[in-house]
Amino acid sequence: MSKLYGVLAEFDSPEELVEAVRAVRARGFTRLEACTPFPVHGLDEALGLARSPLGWIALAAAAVGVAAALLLQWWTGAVDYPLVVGGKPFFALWPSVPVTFELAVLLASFAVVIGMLALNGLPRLYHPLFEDDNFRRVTDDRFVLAVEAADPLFHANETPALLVRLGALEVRLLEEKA
Amino acid sequence: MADLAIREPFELNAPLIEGRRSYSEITSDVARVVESRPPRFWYIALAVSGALTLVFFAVLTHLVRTGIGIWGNNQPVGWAWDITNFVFWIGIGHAGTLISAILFLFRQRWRTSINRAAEAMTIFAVMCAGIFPLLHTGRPWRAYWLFPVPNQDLVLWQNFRSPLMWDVFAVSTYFTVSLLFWYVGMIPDLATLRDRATTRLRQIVYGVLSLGWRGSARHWNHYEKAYLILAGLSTPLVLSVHSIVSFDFAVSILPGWHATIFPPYFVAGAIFSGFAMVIFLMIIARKVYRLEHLITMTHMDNMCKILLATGTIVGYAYAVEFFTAFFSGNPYERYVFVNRVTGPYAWAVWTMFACNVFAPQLFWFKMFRRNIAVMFAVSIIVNVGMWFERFNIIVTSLHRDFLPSSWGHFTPTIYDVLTFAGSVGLFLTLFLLFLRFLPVIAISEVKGVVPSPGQGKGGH
Amino acid sequence: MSLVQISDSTPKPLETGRRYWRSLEELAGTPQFRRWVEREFPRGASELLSSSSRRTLLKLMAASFGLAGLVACRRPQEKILPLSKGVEHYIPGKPLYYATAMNLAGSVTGLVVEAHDGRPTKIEGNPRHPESLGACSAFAQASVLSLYDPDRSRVVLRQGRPSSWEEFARFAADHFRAEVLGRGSGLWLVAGSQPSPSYEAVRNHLLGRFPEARWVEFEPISREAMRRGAELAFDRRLETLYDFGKARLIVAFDADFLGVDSPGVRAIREFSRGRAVVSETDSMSRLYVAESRFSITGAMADHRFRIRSSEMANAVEALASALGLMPAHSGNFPWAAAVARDLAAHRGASLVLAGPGQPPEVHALVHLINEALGNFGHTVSFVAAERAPGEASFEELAAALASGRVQTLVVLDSNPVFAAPADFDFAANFSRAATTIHLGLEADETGSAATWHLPQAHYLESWGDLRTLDGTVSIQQPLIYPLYDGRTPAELLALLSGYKDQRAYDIVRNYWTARWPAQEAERRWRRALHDGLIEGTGAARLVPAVDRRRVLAAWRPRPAAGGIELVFYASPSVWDGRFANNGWLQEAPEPMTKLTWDNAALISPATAKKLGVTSGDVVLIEHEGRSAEAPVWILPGQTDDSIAVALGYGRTVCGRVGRRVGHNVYPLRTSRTAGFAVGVNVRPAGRRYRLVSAQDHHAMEGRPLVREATLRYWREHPDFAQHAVHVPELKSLYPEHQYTEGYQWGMAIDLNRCVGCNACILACQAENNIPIVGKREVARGREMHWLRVDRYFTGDEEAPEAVFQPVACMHCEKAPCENVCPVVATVHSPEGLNEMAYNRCVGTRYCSNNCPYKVRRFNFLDWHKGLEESQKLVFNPDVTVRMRGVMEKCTFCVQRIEEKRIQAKAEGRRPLRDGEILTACQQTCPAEAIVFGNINDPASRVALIKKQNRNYVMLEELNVRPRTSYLARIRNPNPELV
Amino acid sequence: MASIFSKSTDTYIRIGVLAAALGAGAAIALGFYLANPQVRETGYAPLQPVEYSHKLHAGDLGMDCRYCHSSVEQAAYAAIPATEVCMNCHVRVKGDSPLLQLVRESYATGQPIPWVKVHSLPDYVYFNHQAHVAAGVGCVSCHGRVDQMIVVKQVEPLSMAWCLDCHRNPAPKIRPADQVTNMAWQPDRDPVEIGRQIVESKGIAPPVNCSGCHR
Repeated sequence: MSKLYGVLAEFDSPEELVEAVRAVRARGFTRLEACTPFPVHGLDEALGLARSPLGWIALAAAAVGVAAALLLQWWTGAVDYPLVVGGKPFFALWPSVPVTFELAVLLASFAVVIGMLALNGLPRLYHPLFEDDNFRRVTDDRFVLAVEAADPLFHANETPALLVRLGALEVRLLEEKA
Repeated sequence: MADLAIREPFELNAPLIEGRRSYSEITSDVARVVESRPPRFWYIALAVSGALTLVFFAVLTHLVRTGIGIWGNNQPVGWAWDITNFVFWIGIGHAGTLISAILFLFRQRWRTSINRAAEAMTIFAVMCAGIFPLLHTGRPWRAYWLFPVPNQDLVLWQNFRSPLMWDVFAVSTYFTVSLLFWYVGMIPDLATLRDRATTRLRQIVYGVLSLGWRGSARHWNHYEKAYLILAGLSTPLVLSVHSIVSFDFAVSILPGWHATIFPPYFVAGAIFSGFAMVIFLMIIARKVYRLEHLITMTHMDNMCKILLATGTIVGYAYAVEFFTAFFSGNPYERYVFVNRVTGPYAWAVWTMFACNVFAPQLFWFKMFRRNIAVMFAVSIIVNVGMWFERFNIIVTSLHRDFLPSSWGHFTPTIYDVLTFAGSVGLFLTLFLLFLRFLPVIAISEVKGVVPSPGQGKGGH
Repeated sequence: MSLVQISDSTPKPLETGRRYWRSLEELAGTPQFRRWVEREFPRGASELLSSSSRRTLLKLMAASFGLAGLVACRRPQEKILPLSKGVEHYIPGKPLYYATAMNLAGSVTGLVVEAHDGRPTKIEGNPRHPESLGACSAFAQASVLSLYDPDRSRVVLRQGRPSSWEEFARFAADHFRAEVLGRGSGLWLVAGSQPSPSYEAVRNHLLGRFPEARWVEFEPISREAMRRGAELAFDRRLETLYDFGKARLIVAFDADFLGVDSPGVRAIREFSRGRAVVSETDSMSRLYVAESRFSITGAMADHRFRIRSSEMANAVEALASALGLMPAHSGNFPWAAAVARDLAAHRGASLVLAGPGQPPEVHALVHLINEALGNFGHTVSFVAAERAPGEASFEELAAALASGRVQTLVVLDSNPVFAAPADFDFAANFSRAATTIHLGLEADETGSAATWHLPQAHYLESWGDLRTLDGTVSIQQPLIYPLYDGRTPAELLALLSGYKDQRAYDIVRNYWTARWPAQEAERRWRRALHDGLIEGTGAARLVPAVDRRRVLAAWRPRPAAGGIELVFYASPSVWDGRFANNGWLQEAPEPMTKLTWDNAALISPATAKKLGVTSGDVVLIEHEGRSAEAPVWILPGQTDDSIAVALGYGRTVCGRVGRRVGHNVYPLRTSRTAGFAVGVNVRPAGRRYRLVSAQDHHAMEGRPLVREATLRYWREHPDFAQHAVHVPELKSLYPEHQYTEGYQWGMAIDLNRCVGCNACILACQAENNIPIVGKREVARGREMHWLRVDRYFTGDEEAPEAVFQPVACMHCEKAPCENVCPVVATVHSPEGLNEMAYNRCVGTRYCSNNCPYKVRRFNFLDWHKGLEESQKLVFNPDVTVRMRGVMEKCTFCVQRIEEKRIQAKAEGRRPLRDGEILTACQQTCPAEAIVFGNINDPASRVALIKKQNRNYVMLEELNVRPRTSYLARIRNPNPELV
Repeated sequence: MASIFSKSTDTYIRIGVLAAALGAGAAIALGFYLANPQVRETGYAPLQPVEYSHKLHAGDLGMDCRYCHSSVEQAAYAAIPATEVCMNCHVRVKGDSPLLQLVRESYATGQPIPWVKVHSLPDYVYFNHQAHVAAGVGCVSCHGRVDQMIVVKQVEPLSMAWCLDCHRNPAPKIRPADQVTNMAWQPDRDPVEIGRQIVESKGIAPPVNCSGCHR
């Protein structure tokens, strides 16, 4: 038993895809998915995607890194087992800079990568779109716009027709396995 | 088609990708490398480098069982080839991240054809490098004491004033971040390989590795942000790593080591050697896999220019080193530099000058920047020279320091040689495996810099 | 080192009046010992595999529970072997100290030996003993290693086949009878010089039984020429004694009296006291040295004249005539007049001496000079030297051997087959004697050629007594029961002669108690044992008159002989070859050349040029048809056309350490050329040989490391030492760590007193379990000595001056090594010690790289691999034995500091006294050049010394604040000659 | 053709990842537990060649530790007594007990009794009984209630961390000199207070630097 996922429209250039997206959204469609082989600039505005919050995540992680590093160096050197090393202070800022910096970068990097995957809901090995045989070309040279059946304005006949009018090379309805 | 060419500040009017290539052509050009049976050359190379790798691990086993004494290290030359190799490999490991990160930030689009391979090279070089600081210790089975893990018996911690501790953090951070950067960059291409895969196995492997990437705009949105931030983080990181490596020397009180110009000097040297290695590997890769149209003369030409620039900076650093030594009026400092050019290791210093300062000067001339044979030769010469630079800094400074009574001499043993040769083997082995199984060129990025079939709408 | 374990396994005393340990003898046999040894050095897994320990494992599992138990099984089971019966004075783990004495070629030093649980581990000088005054030589320090040498002979050999003392006793009883030997006309005995009353008594008893037997004293390096000289001058056999302390002016002709020409340490101590200066107003002695070989005495000289040994007689003659004792001389010695004037100005406080290598008439002339200068009774005195009844010369023995008149030849503690003068071809004739009996520490060249070889007891295993030149007698008491069933020479003679006492202990004890009133005997005996010398001994000092006529009559002027001369000298490492198997000594760098594991033909740069050779070229040296090869080493300061070669190397029948080390030049040394041979023929052999020097570079490169000045300059610039280098105002980025509380340890080394004798190096090696690495590793620069003595040449290459500088860890307050250690394995103690925690070290070697003094030593390989059990017994249990892969260095003998601190705590937490803690190097230093103490106590010796204006810090400009400082060297040249 | 992975794959993957994470955490925790000296070192109680009971001698008979371990106040080691010491009593007491066979043999032949070492420190550690007894550290602090042990057992980890606890804060382990060998010391006042007073009066300052114990 399978239900309808939506309609797929293939384009062969990024420009046409962007145009189509603009047009479809102008008609009030919201549940759209646009897939491209490389980042297409202008597409996110066309889809009205928000700016990615990754920057803030990285900043927070870096701050944690700095704090952790300084705490580690101060506590181990000056509190837990203070040892006189070359007559130097048990803790001083300058010699602590390198480790602090490195730890900040390390944590920030992890945060960014993990954050990116999380925001993208990856890893997700299964997706209805993968059911479509030709969808594979989206990582090669095809630019795909999918309008989900869940969209209130979706219509099994109208929508494909609309997409064809918008210059899609090919338009298919996509069934989703239950 | 000049009007379609992406105009670069670097190389003024030459298309980055030769001939008009459609997206699918680019895809198959790169994917072909992974999908088709490798050429005979690949098998021969792998056999050789694999053998060297086995030698490497054999020697390291002998080393751990018998002791550092199997090398030529002594008093006063406590560090010799071991740390020379470490700095050498770390240096190599700089071009990758530099190309991916710094050139990315500077919008140097020509990087797209070479950054993937360069990043791979970085990671493998850092792996080779990392082995040395661990195994140059007298008791490697205690090397875990170098990491701040709670120790219930001794309740002792580390000495964070020691540049060696800084190294531990810098190198491990650098390795991890480079790995992440590399992998993140590969996700879309892995998806491409997944989608082109014909066998079930490949489908599953690349499928899992690509984490279910489907190129949705939402993906790209976060992805590009992440990539940008990683580039932003890697840029200071790559500069910090070799600066910190240089602290190993600069922070000591040894004449010939205790120098404030070391950080920039080391970083320049690292980029220098890194690019030399990239050129070396790219020349082989593009030839073997016929990627000349993707890795074009323009790329090679640009890298030669970087080689020329960094090589000249390095030469300048040498000069400054000598100048400061004499200007300082410090007799010990002065002696070290007189000893470098006239002492028992003078031959090594002159080799270094010849290889690092003079050889790259050829690239003032376009004819040489476009001559594969010359590039190939120079890239090798430069790597030899950079190895000697580290050798000179380490050994010639150590072998004659403050008290003439304890001056000594270093002579390598067969094990020193085998250890180094072995590490080269490991490096090449890893790189060959990379060529075989992973997308050697950033497919999606290249597509971003070729003209779109959507005519007239003027790129993106 | 878990050898401390043995503490609980001390064996029971011997049932004699005096109790002492016999631990090894007792334990070695027992299975417990073997098992203990295995536990001691566990073979890892094998621990669990052996069925016995698997049972242990089960027991443990029963006894313990859960994980704890399981894990605990991995612990190798250690056994504790307590005594069966207690021993007086003995507390397990507490070292005991015994006074004894050591004899080296007739020169006797009183010692105090530290024993840990029955194992002698460390030798110190006996402060009460006139020849030691608390110090002792490198030879004495290293002798403890020879005790445990596994290559020592362990069994009686008959014709090279294992035999037993019982069998030999039967043979002796049968052989040493009047019926067999008659009046002993065919019986000859050769012995190394052993000045020992009780031994002589036994000897005389033997010679009494066999009146026609002949006694020969043989020492390859002996004072015989000096005795002959005295005979010539006084017509009596006398020993000459010098008092260097009283001498304000010393003229030495080829006399290395600070080095191998007086193997004791008194000369150095007295001389260095004469050199001691506190302030520039003090006066110090002056030393003139005329010599061919550049010796450490020459290095201490204020004026050094390079004169070939063969022309030394002319030099002495020139001095004599300058003093008006002889007709005016023609020879060219421009300095003679000035030196003569200087001497005349120091009547009674000067000292002229010649080396044992110089012929008798030179010594006679020197006596004449000293008498004329009124030195007799002040700096020079004499004691009678008796001959043994029926004493014969070695020459006579050789002749008798050659003519087959020797039936039975007994060799005691001597190796004539190796060292006999070449012109006697002794080795060839040795077997002509029907019966040859050899008693020695090793089955050496002589032992292996003899019919009987008998293992000798090491002096640390022996009862006996020893007499110094001045007649003071020490009791020699054993520290340990003979490891390999050795006997002393006295015991052997007693066995051969049927002396009333057969055991060394009875021989010596009865000899002395018989001389004391019965009721006094026990007390005086115990007193003698305790003090290390017998009160009331000491020969009368004689001041005879020189027979001037005889001396001058015997004198014949020598035309300056042309050609190249060859000078023989005792090796400061192996002496005459007897220490060849002692690794510590073999690896100790020769003071002037810094060569280790070798001897070499030392020649001057000019001579090298002339011969067209360079260091490492092998030359063939020929003289009177005899020849030997030796590698050349160019030593600046050598006299031109004079080659000096150390004796004692190139042993062929020797232990694993010393076999075929260096080159044997005895084949060139005849009875007439014992000191030097003139007109030798030298030519390159066309081969090269790897010589290894512990110091590759010999110039200071104009760096102010060793600072020196003439006495006059010092008086003009009292603070020259501090101003040798400009130290800018130094500011620290950080608040500086203050070392103001409690004890703050520091050291001062007086370069004006150090004579570079190596005693400190060996003392440090013995105290701190420092391994040897062998020639190959030294060549790679991996020697392990914590304390080294740097030797620099200054001035012109042909006639340089040399200075010595002992260098060990400086314990910098701002130690550069500490900052760079990633694992805090080297840090600072509150008392200013630069600590090295071996067990934390991972071995990055960064600390060594960053040490400006390069005093850190790294265990590149497992230097202790394959040590035999007996060799492990020499370890000092108070110091960790370092494993492969860790860094080590001087600790200021922290184990000694802690020992005294704990003692002070136990004694009601009293403060430590100044001078209570002595570092090993300081304690043994014959020159008293090293002072250690609490610099925080303004009254301490070290603090006072550091206030002197000669005090300076090496590499002060680095601002690392070393705790060790140096006192600048002062030379006192004769204004007339500069 | 259909998607490479079925819908359920993602669920499996998520579960797998979670499980791996938990597993790793558990492994690390276990590792730390096993590496803990308290766990690793204590409880060692080997059988001895002679079934000597400290409970009987030190506990029931109330003998002072120093009667046998006589060197504890003068030396680094609290030495195992010589056979002689056992025989002082056992010539009369239980002179013919089969349990004492080995002891009598040892006394007769002079061969040592091979006792098994219980409290064993690494070779590079220099613990000194004399110093600790002089300072007033009770035997019980390190050896536990030996007077209640039939077979002696190691009760403390004897690890560096454990040593440092006391060296940094000696007062709780310091007692009057005459109570050092008293296993069951129960002062009427707060023992820590007593300890603090002794620490002050004696000026006890245990070393926490390396060479205090490593030489």
